[in-house]
Amino acid sequence: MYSDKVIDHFTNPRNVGEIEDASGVGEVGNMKCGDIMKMYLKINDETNMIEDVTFKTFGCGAAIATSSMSTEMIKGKTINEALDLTNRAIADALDGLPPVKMHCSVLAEEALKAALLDYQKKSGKNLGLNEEDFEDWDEQ
Amino acid sequence: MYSDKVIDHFTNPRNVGEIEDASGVGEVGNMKCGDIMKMYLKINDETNMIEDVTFKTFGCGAAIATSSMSTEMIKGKTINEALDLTNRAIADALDGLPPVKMHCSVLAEEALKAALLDYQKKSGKNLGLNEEDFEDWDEQ
Amino acid sequence: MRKVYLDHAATTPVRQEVLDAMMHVFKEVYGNPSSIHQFGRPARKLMEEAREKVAKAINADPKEIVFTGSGTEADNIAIVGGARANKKKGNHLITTVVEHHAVLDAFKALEKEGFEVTYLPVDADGRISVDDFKNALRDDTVLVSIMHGNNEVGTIMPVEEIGAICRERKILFHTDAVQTVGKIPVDVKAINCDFLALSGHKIYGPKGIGVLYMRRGVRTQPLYFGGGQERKLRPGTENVANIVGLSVAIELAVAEREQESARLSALRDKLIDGILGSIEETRLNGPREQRLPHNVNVSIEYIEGEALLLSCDMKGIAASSGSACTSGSLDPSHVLMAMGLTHTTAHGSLRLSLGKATTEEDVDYVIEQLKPIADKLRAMSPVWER
Amino acid sequence: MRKVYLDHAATTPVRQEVLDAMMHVFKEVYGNPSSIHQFGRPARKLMEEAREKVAKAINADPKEIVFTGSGTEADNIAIVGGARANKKKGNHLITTVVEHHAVLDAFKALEKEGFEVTYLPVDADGRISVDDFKNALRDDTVLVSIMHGNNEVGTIMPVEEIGAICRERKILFHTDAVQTVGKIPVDVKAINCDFLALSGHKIYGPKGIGVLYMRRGVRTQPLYFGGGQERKLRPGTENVANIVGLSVAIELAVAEREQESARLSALRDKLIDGILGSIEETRLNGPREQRLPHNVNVSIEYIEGEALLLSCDMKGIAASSGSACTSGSLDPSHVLMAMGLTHTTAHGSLRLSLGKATTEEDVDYVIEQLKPIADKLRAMSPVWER
Ligand SMILES: Cc1ncc(COP(=O)(O)O)c(C=O)c1O
Ligand SMILES: Cc1ncc(COP(=O)(O)O)c(C=O)c1O
Ligand code: FES
Ligand code: FES
Repeated sequence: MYSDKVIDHFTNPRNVGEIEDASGVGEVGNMKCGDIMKMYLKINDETNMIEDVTFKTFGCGAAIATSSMSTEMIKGKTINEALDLTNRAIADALDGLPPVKMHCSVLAEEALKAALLDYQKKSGKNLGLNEEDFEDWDEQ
Repeated sequence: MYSDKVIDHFTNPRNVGEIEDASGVGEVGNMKCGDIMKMYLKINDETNMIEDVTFKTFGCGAAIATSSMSTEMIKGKTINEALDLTNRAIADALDGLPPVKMHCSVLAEEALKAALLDYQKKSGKNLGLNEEDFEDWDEQ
Repeated sequence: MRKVYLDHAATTPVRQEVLDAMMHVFKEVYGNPSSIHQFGRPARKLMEEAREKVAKAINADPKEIVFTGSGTEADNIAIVGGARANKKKGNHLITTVVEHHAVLDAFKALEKEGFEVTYLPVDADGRISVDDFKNALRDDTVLVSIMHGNNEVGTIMPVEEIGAICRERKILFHTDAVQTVGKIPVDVKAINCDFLALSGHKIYGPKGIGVLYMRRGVRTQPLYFGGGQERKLRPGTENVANIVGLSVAIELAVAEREQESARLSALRDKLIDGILGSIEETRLNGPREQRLPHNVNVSIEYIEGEALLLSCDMKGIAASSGSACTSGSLDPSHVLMAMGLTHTTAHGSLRLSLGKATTEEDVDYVIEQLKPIADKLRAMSPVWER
Repeated sequence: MRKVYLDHAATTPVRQEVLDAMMHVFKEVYGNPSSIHQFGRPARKLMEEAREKVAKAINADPKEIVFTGSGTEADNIAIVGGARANKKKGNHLITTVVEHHAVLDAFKALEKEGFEVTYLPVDADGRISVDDFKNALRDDTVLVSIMHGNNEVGTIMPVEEIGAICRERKILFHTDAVQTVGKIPVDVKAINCDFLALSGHKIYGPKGIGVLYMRRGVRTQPLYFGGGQERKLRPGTENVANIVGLSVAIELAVAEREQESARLSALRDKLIDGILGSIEETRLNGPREQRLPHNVNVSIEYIEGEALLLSCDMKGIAASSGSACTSGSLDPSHVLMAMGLTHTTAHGSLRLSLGKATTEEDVDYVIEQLKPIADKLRAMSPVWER
């Protein structure tokens, strides 16, 4: 059912945990299945570089693997690069997900955007993120 | 499905054939399945003894076996004894018939009664048989 | 005594390759295909491979294959489910008088629900006419079911022509290919059908498994309800062993078809000629041309079918008189009656259906044995005047 | 790595005795049971012997046994067929919220046809109350279906009491005994049921075969149509191999029941105590008493079920989270939700179902492995605050 990469990221998830003094924290719930993901970002205010990122996920194998993969994909990247990350790109990086599990990858994309929104609020920078977009997502 | 006795009478039917100068001939059709049985009786007018009996049957294994068995059961018997023969007795003598095949044994009883009716007509004796009864049977 | 099984149209033995594949499932892959663990995943995988094999065998897409519990079930989901699901589009259905009971009785049930059904007549060979079909079409015709090949008399129906007309008029077309797969080409695209029914046990696969082909985009309804298996059309834990068995059976049947059908056709013709040549007042039921390669059906006049069967059985010859399913019933075959046979002639019919194990010696043996059987029964028959 | 199959409630491997009996059918008795010749008669005979065995196992008469293609089918013929056939007598039906989908979805379909259905609630242990049932009864109640034992949480229902009330009021009573046969006594006379459903693959028999017990004189309707097999309730060529296989399976299951159930109950309790004792914030779903001997169902809070299953699978432990049939779906188990669990707790449920092959070492192994799995997943969980 799951690709070897999914199984690998599920079995050995990268970047699990919390960041005490995170620059931004995002928590999203997946309305479709009741699962929850929380993402912590440590951002260099000067360079806009994501220096550290961690996650915590209550969710299925696909949710955990996409959480793990997404942190790998944005670590060391700039905020702009992170904003371009889509759930499809995460799924592709995992060699795909079963169709019924595609929605799980949305969790990772959403958590990241929520964390960046939190950073936007805290830092006062304008990243072009909109609170309302998230409320919409929540009801998807 | 069939008892050994049915198979025996089907494989080696007794008294197959016609009697040229029969005292009575009965032919009945089984409305339920379209099968036909013809019975020939040779009756001693003095003693009322059935001296010979033969049959011809177009019908299933049960029809052939009951035809054969019924001729055995009445050969050498009196008309009165023959009148008492029921299809159930024939079936019993064959160690039973499958329920869906019970109606086939009626063919033998009917053919016998029809032959006796024919004898009643030809001989002028009153055996107490009624033409109308047979018409009823036909529609059973 | 020689044993000659000539009832392959009723059912076939399971071939060794199929049995081996099934044993593998029974022993090694016993998980529930819906389970996500290591016992369930291989079961799912085998099932999906089986689906691909079946799809390939009839030129379909794996997504168009639904595994059912029998050919009967496949026919019913197509016809009863198809008619109910498309009721809004129209109320008129068309089939033939010579269908298998799995089809006929489905239509009878739909009639009780208020559908109108036209039963197309057949000619003396058991074939419908395309003109009759065209005349039967109405604006509110929603579903047509015409069998590919007849199980009793082997008549092959003009399904490609019917299919093309239905497709053009956007009418659902189902065909029952239970008797034809592995015997003549069965290609859902060439037939232009929306549904097609198959059964495992007619092609040396197991009993209790069928296939419904369902063209992409076509709608039907389940007839019973439960888990989500087979897209909810056939709920219940999947019979993985039988699914795999059927897939092996159909793959082999299609691969061997051309050669085996040529062999069977030759034996069939020899058997027909042998019987007609040796027993007087005997007729062939069904056509000489466009006939399924494994089917012989003759009426030996003045003899009743069951007596004939029993007598054959005593000589080791297993045959059938009309459809196996109806042999418990007393009515003469509805197929033979529809072809215009008299009650008596229909009663005296004998179906000899050939198969993989049938040899030329078997055919010779049957020809040799049948004549004395006929003589003996005729000597007993009040309608035989000779 | 050790492999521990603890998903026996989803399906069981076919036991050797069953396989042997089936192989005999496949190899020697391949005729169609409806055929009257020497290949058909032994098949018919085996089938009727199988019917006797099944009847004996549940204290019924052979005439009351109908072979179906699955447990799902048996449930549907009883419920959908039973309700439709007795529609004239009334329009109200009663079942429970915790039935298997084969039952629940049948009732949903009947609702669409205009029947009114009362779904009885359950208590925290998953059990209905007889008082609730009595209150739900109406003058126009025609059919009641209450499962004998629950497949997810192992709750045994008070079916004898329900049965007695239904019998007195001449209401049809069906019970789904798919999970209970071979585990607790299943006696149709003691239960006072009119219908009862069984399935082969839960008792070390083959998949794709079920049994409908139907009390003499009770009326139902077929859901699909065709030949006259199984009194027209389940048309289609009979699956002789599976019928024989099921009969051997049920005979052995009933013979071994007492001893095996005692063994399983002890292992079950050890497993429950072991898990609850080693992992904090874990709850048992379903009752401690009146629980099926093979069922363990726990919720490990703050963990999601699929992640738990996958982790178990990586340690060789095959389990399930809710019903196997629903594991493709995303909704948490309807049974656990009905018992009052929160969405999150229901999501973290794990069903471990024991069987013939389960040993004490297996149980020890699971207890040992589960704690680190729970720790690891909780460490990853945003809802676990420790
Ligand atoms: C309680 C219950 N009823 C019905 C079924 C359906 O049985 P089957 O898979 O044979 O259709 C199952 C198992 O899947 C079950 O556990
Ligand atoms: C033409 C045809 N259709 C349908 C069926 C029914 O198939 P099954 O026995 O698998 O239900 C049969 C055979 O019995 C058949 O010959
Ligand atoms: S995140 Fe809920 S099913 Fe994957
Ligand atoms: S006489 Fe017609 S079936 Fe027996």
